[in-house]
Amino acid sequence: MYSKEVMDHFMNPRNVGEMPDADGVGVEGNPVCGDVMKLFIKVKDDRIVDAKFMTFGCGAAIAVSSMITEMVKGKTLDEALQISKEKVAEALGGLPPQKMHCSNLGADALRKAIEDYKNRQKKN
Amino acid sequence: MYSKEVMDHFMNPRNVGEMPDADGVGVEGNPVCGDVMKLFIKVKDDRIVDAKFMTFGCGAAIAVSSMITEMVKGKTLDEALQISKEKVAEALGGLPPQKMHCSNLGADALRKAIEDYKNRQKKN
Amino acid sequence: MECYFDHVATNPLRPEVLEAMMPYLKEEFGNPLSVYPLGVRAREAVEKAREQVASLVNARPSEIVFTSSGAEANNFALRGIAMARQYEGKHIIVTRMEHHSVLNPARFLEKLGFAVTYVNPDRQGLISPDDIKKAITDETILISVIYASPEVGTIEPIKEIAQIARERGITFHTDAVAAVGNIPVDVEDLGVDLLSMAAHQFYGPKGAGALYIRQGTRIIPLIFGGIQEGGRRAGTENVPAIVGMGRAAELAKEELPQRVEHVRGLRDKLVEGVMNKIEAIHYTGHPDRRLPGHASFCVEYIEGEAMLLMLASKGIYAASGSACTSKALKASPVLLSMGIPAHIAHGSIVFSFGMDNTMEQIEYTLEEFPQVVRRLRELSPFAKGWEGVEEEGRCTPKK
Amino acid sequence: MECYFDHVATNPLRPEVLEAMMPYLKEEFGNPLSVYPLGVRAREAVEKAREQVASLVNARPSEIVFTSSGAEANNFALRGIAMARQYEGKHIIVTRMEHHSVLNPARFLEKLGFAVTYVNPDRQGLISPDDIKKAITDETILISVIYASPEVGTIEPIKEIAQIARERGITFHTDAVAAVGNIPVDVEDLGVDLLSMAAHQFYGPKGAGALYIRQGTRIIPLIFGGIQEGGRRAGTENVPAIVGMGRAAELAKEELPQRVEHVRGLRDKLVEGVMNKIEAIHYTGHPDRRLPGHASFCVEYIEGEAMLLMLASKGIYAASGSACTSKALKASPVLLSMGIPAHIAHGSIVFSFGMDNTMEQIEYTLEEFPQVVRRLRELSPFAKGWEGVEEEGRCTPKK
Ligand SMILES: Cc1ncc(COP(=O)(O)O)c(C=O)c1O
Ligand SMILES: Cc1ncc(COP(=O)(O)O)c(C=O)c1O
Repeated sequence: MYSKEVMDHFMNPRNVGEMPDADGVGVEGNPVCGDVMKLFIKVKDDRIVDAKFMTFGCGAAIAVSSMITEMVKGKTLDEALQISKEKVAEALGGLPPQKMHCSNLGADALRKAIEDYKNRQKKN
Repeated sequence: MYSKEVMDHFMNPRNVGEMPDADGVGVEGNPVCGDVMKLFIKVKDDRIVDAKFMTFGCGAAIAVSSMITEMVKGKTLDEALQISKEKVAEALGGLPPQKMHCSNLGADALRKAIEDYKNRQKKN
Repeated sequence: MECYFDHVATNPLRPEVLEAMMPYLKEEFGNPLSVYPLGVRAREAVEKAREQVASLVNARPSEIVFTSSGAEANNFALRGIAMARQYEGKHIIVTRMEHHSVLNPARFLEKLGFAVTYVNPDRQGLISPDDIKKAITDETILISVIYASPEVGTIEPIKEIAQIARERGITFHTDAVAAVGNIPVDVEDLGVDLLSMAAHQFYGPKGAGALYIRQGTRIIPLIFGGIQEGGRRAGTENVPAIVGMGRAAELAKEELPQRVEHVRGLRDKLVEGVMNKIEAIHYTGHPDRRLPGHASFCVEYIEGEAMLLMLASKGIYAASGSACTSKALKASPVLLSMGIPAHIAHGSIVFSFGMDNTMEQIEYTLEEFPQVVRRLRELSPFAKGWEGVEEEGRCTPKK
Repeated sequence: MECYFDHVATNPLRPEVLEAMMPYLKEEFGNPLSVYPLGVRAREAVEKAREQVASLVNARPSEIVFTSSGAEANNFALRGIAMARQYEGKHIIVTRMEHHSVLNPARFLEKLGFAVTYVNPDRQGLISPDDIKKAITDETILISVIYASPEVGTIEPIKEIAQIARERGITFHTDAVAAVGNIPVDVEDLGVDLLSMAAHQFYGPKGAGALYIRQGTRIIPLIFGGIQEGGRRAGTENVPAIVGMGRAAELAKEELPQRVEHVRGLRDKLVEGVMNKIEAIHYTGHPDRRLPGHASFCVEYIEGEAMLLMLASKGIYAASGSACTSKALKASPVLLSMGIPAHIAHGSIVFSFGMDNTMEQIEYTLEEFPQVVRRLRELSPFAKGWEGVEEEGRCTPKK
């Protein structure tokens, strides 16, 4: 069902954990629906230098979270905003059709985290 | 499906043939329905001394015809009239339910042959 | 000598097919819905089989829904389309050549308020596209025509009728159970919307059939429940049987030309011999437009079941459409609808050939069959003719 | 270590069962309708299997109709009784514990104009006979209640409910697919009118199910056609699968007490260990009135499919009613109807045991499962509690 990449990111997820000093946090999903992704980013000079996640969800949701934290690291915010659900799925060697929404969740959490970062910047 | 006795009487039918000098002939059935039995009897002193048949029909119809010609031989007319469809079926070691009508056909042809004999007697 | 000449009834499993099934009867017993590898492998096996079956009839895999039999596929097609299109109209056209598993759902739909037209064949079992056209009304939503008759072998003009249906926006189904795997069948070339098949008709297992459903055709399920078969047919998949159907389809596709040639040779030899050696016999169905391995006759003055039994005692296994071989005790409605009188229809006998048959078996049969006919005619009160038979006689119910 | 703990999904074939099937997959390939010996032997094999299946549930052989699956049996029961009794009334009662293959035919019948009442279970999955009684109207023609739940194991008070139905002249059906072969089931003692079963639930083959239909119960077929199964279910019989179901039924009858004892021992050990070793976990279903080989839990803060995958990587194969394991992406309606909040229902996991399982497998699982839970909780944003979760939150459709 799942590709090798999905299983690898699920079994050995990268960048797990809270990030107390995050510059931006995005939460997407709803536990009533079965998936919640919490994405933390650290930003320096408009570039994401670190990312972490905590996820409640299925294997695909966890793999997507892990993959997207890897993908964003080192990217500028603008580059990161280009990451679509298709790109995440592609990086994972594909997802079963009914699991595509999981990669959307990942992309949305990332967008929220960047937004959060930008909002915080404005306030300062 | 069929008992050994049925198959024996079907494969080696007894008393097959026309009987030009029959004392009574009974025909039962209709070729449109798939069975016709023609039963010939020879009668002496109110006793059936010989019987023959010609049958158009299935294996059961042929076996029933053969069996009933065997059963009547040596019987008085009154005894022969006691032969019911159940007795024919029983003598054949049983018949599948949907084939029971075949033994009815046999009993009816016999009754008609006896009636024919009696009618001829009356006329003489 | 043993001669199995009843390939329209069912076929032996090909050893290659059983071999493909065996893992799924043993260690690969997973449920295709399960997420762990045992289930995933079962799912993959089912999807591979779907591709193989699709390929046999030139369909897309997503257009194949597995069923448990040809009869289920036919019921699914008729009831499913009737339910899906009932608000557009309530008229259905079928033919009198159909199998019970088309006719009886049609009768059931009549009880639900649908009108059904039953189109008659000609004397050779052919349905005329013109007669179909004439039967169409503004209410017609579905036409179902059998592809090839298991009783008389006739192959119907499906492509022409599908064309007529398509022009009028009517869904077209064909029961191709007796055809698929035995002659080339191509859903794209035919232009049909639905097509039924059964694995046991082409050396696949019993318990596996399929309905081809052209993409975009709306249909209501016959078996509701889980999400198997894309929500169109519920129930835990019969994985071994489905895998077997796939392998059997693959073999059929590879071997089709040889199969056709082999059984046609046997059939032609039998027909020639039988027609020469036996008097008062009719070759039923169409002489050319027919299944290549199919020879059907009506033998006058004797009855079919008796022939079957006596042939069986010689090791020759055939079929008949006589009343006595049907539990309903009625002569084959197909033969009657072709205009064959009932008393002659009772002498029906059908030989159908397969890959396991040989020319020696045909020669043996050409020795034995005429003797069987002779022996039964010796018992028959009609051996000299049908004297006193009114063709229109009616049968009183027999109890 | 490999541990197959998903016996509610499907079961391996017993070697004895496969052995009984083999002749019918090879030389005994006849069609049971054929009159020659090959066909007669197939017919006899089917009738023997019918006796074996009847005996397992204390029915008469003539009361058993073979189907292709449990789902088909359920559809046949619901649609067949609804069609047969529609002129007496158009109200049907089912429960929210039912399998999709009962619920979805019920929904279809709603579209045809029937009214359906869905009775809720209590927190332990039990249906109250009183609630059924209250749902009855003068229009009620059919009540269908699942015998035992594959999701939470709860065994329903079928006998009491059947009694209520009988007193009111209402036909009563039970879906006993998860029960037959796993616990004693006796149609006479229960007093049910119809009962569904599936062979693959008791080490028989996929592709064989049966519907028990009490003598005298009028029902309309689901699959119309020929005279197979006494005219109640058409289609060439899946002889090997039916023979396998018969043999599996025979074995089940012989071994039932040992089977129950074996799986109950395993189950009790697992439940005790799991409840001791894992925090924030709920044992779902009824603690006592449940299938002996069935243990179901909701593990808080993590999701079922993720558990399944991680367990599968350890060779442990289980099931879940979480949204992510269903293609519909909805949490199990059964768990929700029992009053379990959706976010907790997503942590559903079900272990179901069979004869192939051992105490060593349980011990292994008691090592591995708590670690899986721990690892997933390390990833979970809720590991410290469900902060901010509104129980009544609604899921927006996910595309
Ligand atoms: C209670 C219940 N009913 C019905 C079914 C459907 O049976 P099948 O999968 O044989 O169609 C199942 C499936 O396991 C079941 O557990
Ligand atoms: C033309 C035709 N349709 C339908 C069927 C029914 O198929 P099955 O026996 O697989 O249910 C048959 C049976 O052989 C058939 O010949």
